[in-house]
Amino acid sequence: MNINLTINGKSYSQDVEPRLLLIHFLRDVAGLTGTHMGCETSLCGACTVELDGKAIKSCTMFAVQANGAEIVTVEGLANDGKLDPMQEAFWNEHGLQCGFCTPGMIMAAKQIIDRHPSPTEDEIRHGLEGNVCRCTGYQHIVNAVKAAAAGAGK
Amino acid sequence: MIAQKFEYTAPKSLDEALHLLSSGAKPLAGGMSLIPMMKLRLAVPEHLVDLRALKDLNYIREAGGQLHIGATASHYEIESSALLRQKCPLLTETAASIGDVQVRNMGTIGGSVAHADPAADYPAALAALEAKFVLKGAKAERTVSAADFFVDAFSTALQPGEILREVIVPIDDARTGTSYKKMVQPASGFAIVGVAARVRQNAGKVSFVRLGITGLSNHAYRATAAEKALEGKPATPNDIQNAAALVTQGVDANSDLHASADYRRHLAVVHAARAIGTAISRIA
Amino acid sequence: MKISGSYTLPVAPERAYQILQDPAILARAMPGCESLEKIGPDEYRMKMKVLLAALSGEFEGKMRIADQAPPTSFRLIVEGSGRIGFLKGDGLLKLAPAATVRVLSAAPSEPPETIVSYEGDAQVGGTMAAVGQRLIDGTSKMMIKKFFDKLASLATDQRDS
Amino acid sequence: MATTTTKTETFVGKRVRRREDPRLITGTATYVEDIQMPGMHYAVILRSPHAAARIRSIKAKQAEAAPGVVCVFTGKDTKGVGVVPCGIAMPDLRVPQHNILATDRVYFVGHPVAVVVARDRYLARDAAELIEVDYDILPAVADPEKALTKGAPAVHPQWPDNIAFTYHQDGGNVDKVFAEADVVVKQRIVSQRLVPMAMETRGVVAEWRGADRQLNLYTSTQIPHLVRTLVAGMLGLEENRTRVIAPEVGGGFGSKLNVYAEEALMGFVSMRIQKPVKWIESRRENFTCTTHGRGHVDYYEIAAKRDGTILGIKLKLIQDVGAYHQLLTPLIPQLSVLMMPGLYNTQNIRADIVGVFTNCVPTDAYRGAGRPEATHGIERMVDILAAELKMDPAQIRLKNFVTKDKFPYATATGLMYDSGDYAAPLKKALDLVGYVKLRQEQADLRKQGKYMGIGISTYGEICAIGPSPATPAGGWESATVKIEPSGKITILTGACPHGQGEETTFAQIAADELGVGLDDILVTRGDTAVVQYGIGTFGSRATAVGGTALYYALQDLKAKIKKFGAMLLESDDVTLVGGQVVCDKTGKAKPLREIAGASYRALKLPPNTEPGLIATRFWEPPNFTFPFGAHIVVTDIDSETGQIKVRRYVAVDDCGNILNPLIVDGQVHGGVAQGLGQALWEQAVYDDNGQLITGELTDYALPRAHLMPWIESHHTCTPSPVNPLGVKGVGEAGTIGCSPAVVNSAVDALSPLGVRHIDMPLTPEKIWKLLAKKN
Repeated sequence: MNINLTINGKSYSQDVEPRLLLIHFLRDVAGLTGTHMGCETSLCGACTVELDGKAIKSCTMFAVQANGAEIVTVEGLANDGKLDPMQEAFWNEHGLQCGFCTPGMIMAAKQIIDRHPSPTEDEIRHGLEGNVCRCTGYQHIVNAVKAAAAGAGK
Repeated sequence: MIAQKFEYTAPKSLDEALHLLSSGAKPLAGGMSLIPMMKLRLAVPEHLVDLRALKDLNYIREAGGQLHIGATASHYEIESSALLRQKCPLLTETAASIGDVQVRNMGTIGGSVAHADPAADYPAALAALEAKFVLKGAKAERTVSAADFFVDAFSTALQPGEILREVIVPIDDARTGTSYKKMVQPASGFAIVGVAARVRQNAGKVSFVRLGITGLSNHAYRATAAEKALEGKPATPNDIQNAAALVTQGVDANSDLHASADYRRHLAVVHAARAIGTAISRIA
Repeated sequence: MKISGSYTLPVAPERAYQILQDPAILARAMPGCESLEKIGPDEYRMKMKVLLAALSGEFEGKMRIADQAPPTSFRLIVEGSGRIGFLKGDGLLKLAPAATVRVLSAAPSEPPETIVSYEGDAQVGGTMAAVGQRLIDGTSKMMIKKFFDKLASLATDQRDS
Repeated sequence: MATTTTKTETFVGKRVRRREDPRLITGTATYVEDIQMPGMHYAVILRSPHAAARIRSIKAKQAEAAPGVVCVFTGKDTKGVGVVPCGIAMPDLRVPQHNILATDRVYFVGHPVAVVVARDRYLARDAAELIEVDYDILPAVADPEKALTKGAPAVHPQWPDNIAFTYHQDGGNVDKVFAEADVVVKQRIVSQRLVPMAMETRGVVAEWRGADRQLNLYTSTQIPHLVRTLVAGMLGLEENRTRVIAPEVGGGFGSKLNVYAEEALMGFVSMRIQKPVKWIESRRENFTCTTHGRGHVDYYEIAAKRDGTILGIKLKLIQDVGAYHQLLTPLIPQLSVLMMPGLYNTQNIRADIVGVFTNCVPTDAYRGAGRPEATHGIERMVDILAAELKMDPAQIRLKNFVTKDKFPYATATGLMYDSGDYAAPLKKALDLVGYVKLRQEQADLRKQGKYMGIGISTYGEICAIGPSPATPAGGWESATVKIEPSGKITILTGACPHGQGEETTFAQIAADELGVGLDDILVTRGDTAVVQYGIGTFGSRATAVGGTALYYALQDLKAKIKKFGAMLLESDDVTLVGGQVVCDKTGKAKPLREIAGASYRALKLPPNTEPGLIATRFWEPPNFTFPFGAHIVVTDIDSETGQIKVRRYVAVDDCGNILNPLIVDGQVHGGVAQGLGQALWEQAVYDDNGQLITGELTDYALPRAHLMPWIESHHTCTPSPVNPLGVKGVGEAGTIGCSPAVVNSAVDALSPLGVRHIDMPLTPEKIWKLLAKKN
């Protein structure tokens, strides 16, 4: 089935079989390997991308369902070399260690400050409920989201 | 992590969808329950009809003194709906407790209700709201009450080929206090138990109470014995405790790794008392 | 996993015992049973297609009846495996005429009933066991209830026809 | 523009943001699954759904004929490949033959039976379902204590008693002190089996280049060089023609400190099909066939005087081994015995380990690896003893600590604690948490029937593995430093960091030693064709041992740089400072860039000096290091549901000198999170038939952002004399200190009910049952 979707501003038109997962479209068809898969029961969040402005799990969606959608992945955040404020905040606050959950974590973090411009710590932590990190214990990630929110506030 | 092959159709109209469903295709909405089962090959549907393609199934509006919610309204749309926050806060509070941000962005009320997972959150609220479900088949449309809709684990009143088109809930004005209290299963986020309460008071006495329970048994149910025990009472802590103690009466509680049947029953009583107390505290 | 419970069948114990061992009736009572073919004394090859919401699993296996003590008890051993996992059940079924229980309440000429109490152990493996933990107790109770409900209706049809 | 910035700013000790992050926050890092190669094939492994069974037959015809399928291999085909190695030698250690694919029997759910190779991952998955395996199901045993009972099913028929190994250690005169003791307390303590759950599951890409008889093996591992040596041996390849590359590794925590069947299997497949092949472990596979952690049942006895003086400790340790030994399985419980006395000054110990086979996936190292279990045991026992003697848990610890003046301190288990001031972190933690005020609040709350707990844990750990005689494959670490002709610096470390930040901390060390900027330095690791032989990253060793190898290599280079500088400045009195060699007399200076160019151009050379600026060191540590610290946890218990809320978490860790406080904070937070996971949520549960019923994230509860307390992380600093950096290592401190503090806190909260011990995880239902017993 032919589908058309825009990823990080670039449009793709591709014939795919219905069972192809969106994450496999991103990784294998579009070659954007920044989005990672960490489980099979949609509970780890490493595969989070933005679809039409909403943070969704790209491992729990078939590419055909995304036909006509506007997708942003971690590779689409920086523009011409300048990092997105959330990327910069993760870097400054040591919000990552092994980096495997980081792309999904950053996309979920951006959704938090989209919906809560100056989030409380509780709002940040509940916004990250769907994203597992095994290395950081989340504390520096919370600091990063706070810093990004404060930075965006300037 | 790879599903079996299947056919996919994004229908242009509800009729086209219903036609396909009547010949054996299965509905796909948010996919939050179905797709993980397909990836594990626990579910192997041959043909999926994507109801999210039908934009006209996604609405939240007030009409005829009631609130109408289209089947493909997402949990987030419900959670963040100004109309519902004002006129059906129980539903928005329940929606906000489902899964996580990503699941709430995609999961739909129609999908969740039709899937009827014994530990899903919505059924408790919809039972307490005495919601009506509009079921549409290729030929006819009928309305079923929440009590009749939830039959057993993953079993509802839906007939093959029928879809849930709309959920109708009453308007709760400020005189009705509502609350949803849930004991969260720490791994999957499902409800070990979930209790939804709606309460009104008149001259210091409870004039109206509805209690919906999920997670305890195979399907959500109204705790009518507990409701009767509280009606007409001043709702002292003792009254609330006595009523809450009846929410598990005659119910065969399930047990699993995360909670034995006894503990689940205990949790149902605790969360019922808490839901009633909070609901009363929210009565304007 | 322990399984236990009881169910009242609207027939006398002898009849209940007979129905509970009649492959034709069992095939129709077991939810999703597609075929029950006798392959030996009290041993049947079984094909089942379990349908539960979106979940669907084909199972192939055996069912065996043992330790028969008509009309009071027998053991039912079920083994099935399929794509989504395997299950093994080993249960002891005891039948007691309900009438003896009711004799004290002196209800006149009640139709005879049998209380079937079952107790046993079920093992589940494969994908179902790994990710379905929270659903096994609830769904197995539902399947057993469906089995007995269908059995009860088949039993009454038999009696009335 | 290739210039070497000369300045005197220093980096060691500063919160420098990491140099690894740019590729990770832009999603441009390459993990194994991201590797793409022309002609790539995909492997899907069919695994046993049964915990114990004989394989009567495997029918693969249908699968072989399926679309896209190139071939299917089973145990018959891989007979020629060597067994999965166990690196531990012990008297009468029973090592079952661990073939890379099952041959006649399967021993645990997830045991690999066949591998399907296809051109497309989806088609490989479809074909795997077409393989029919006829299993003759056998009785299984999953509980180690049940496996030891008479008549329990034999996991391996040749050893009906299911005993894998035994280990005994005696120190001092245990019988005497136990006989004379005023009080002896006993307790059975479980450190339950855990799933390490690294976010990146395992994965292998194998690329056989037949013409050169060379194998490139990309694998998510913590020990590339050891994998290379051992997998080359398994496949019968020359070690120098085998190249192992650990690309970006998405976390390991000990679960990738191993050599796995799939690493050799993919090599075998690529050699057979003469094409690259990729296998990526699913999460379900990660749960059932990547090593688990812990799995202890410990019977502790502690003898003491009335005044709380600890006289002796006895421990009977039952280790759940699983179906096979992986690389270090039998060593892990021995680490628990080595650390059995904890920080306490008793020389009388007796330990007996019984390693038990079960029909489960093997256990092996998992963050802390033996030391969390030891600390959990001793710290729980000290609390039980304190309760028995009605002593304050802080006081009984202060009374029994090895005192500051006794270092280096020889322990009864044969270790030499390097340096310590054990009272310091405890006193600091007591002060920070406001201990006295908390006890008062607790008393008030108890009057209102509320349950609040204060739990203390003072841990010590054996780290920075270590003197080679005490390790299975060498405990040294290597480092090479190259100054390129342009003056830029390349560091090749034998360690294999995968999140710990050594690309930053090593750059900090080199920048300070050579007086250059961080941007002048590149740290490389993980590729055995690029980096000299190394041991790897585990046991909190990379900075303490790998950093020291780097430090000494830098000293060699500095000496050579000064020689070239002296030659160019025509003066013998020179000093290297701020990235240049300065003549003491004239003040004239030569920047490193010029010196490097000269050393390679070699128009002139200092006496008996070779051209080039490169130094390699293999540093053998004279001893382990022994970090220590104190964690205090305040909990409130919901008496209606039994849920435990961690209200405060204070950690005071002493890991010696700290090179990067930002990175150390991250290690403490991550370690504490995994400690909380064990204490409150996580457990790998096998049912009686060996089915892993916590088989995915649906039932295996992990620490998540909204459940974590705020961690107040502080330090004391007792440098280690073992290495010139004074570093002790911190990677596992959080995990080791955390779980006993949490359980001590919960038991303290419930002590009015007479509760003496609760086994982890402290699920709400467990606590509810204790509360329900009261009324």
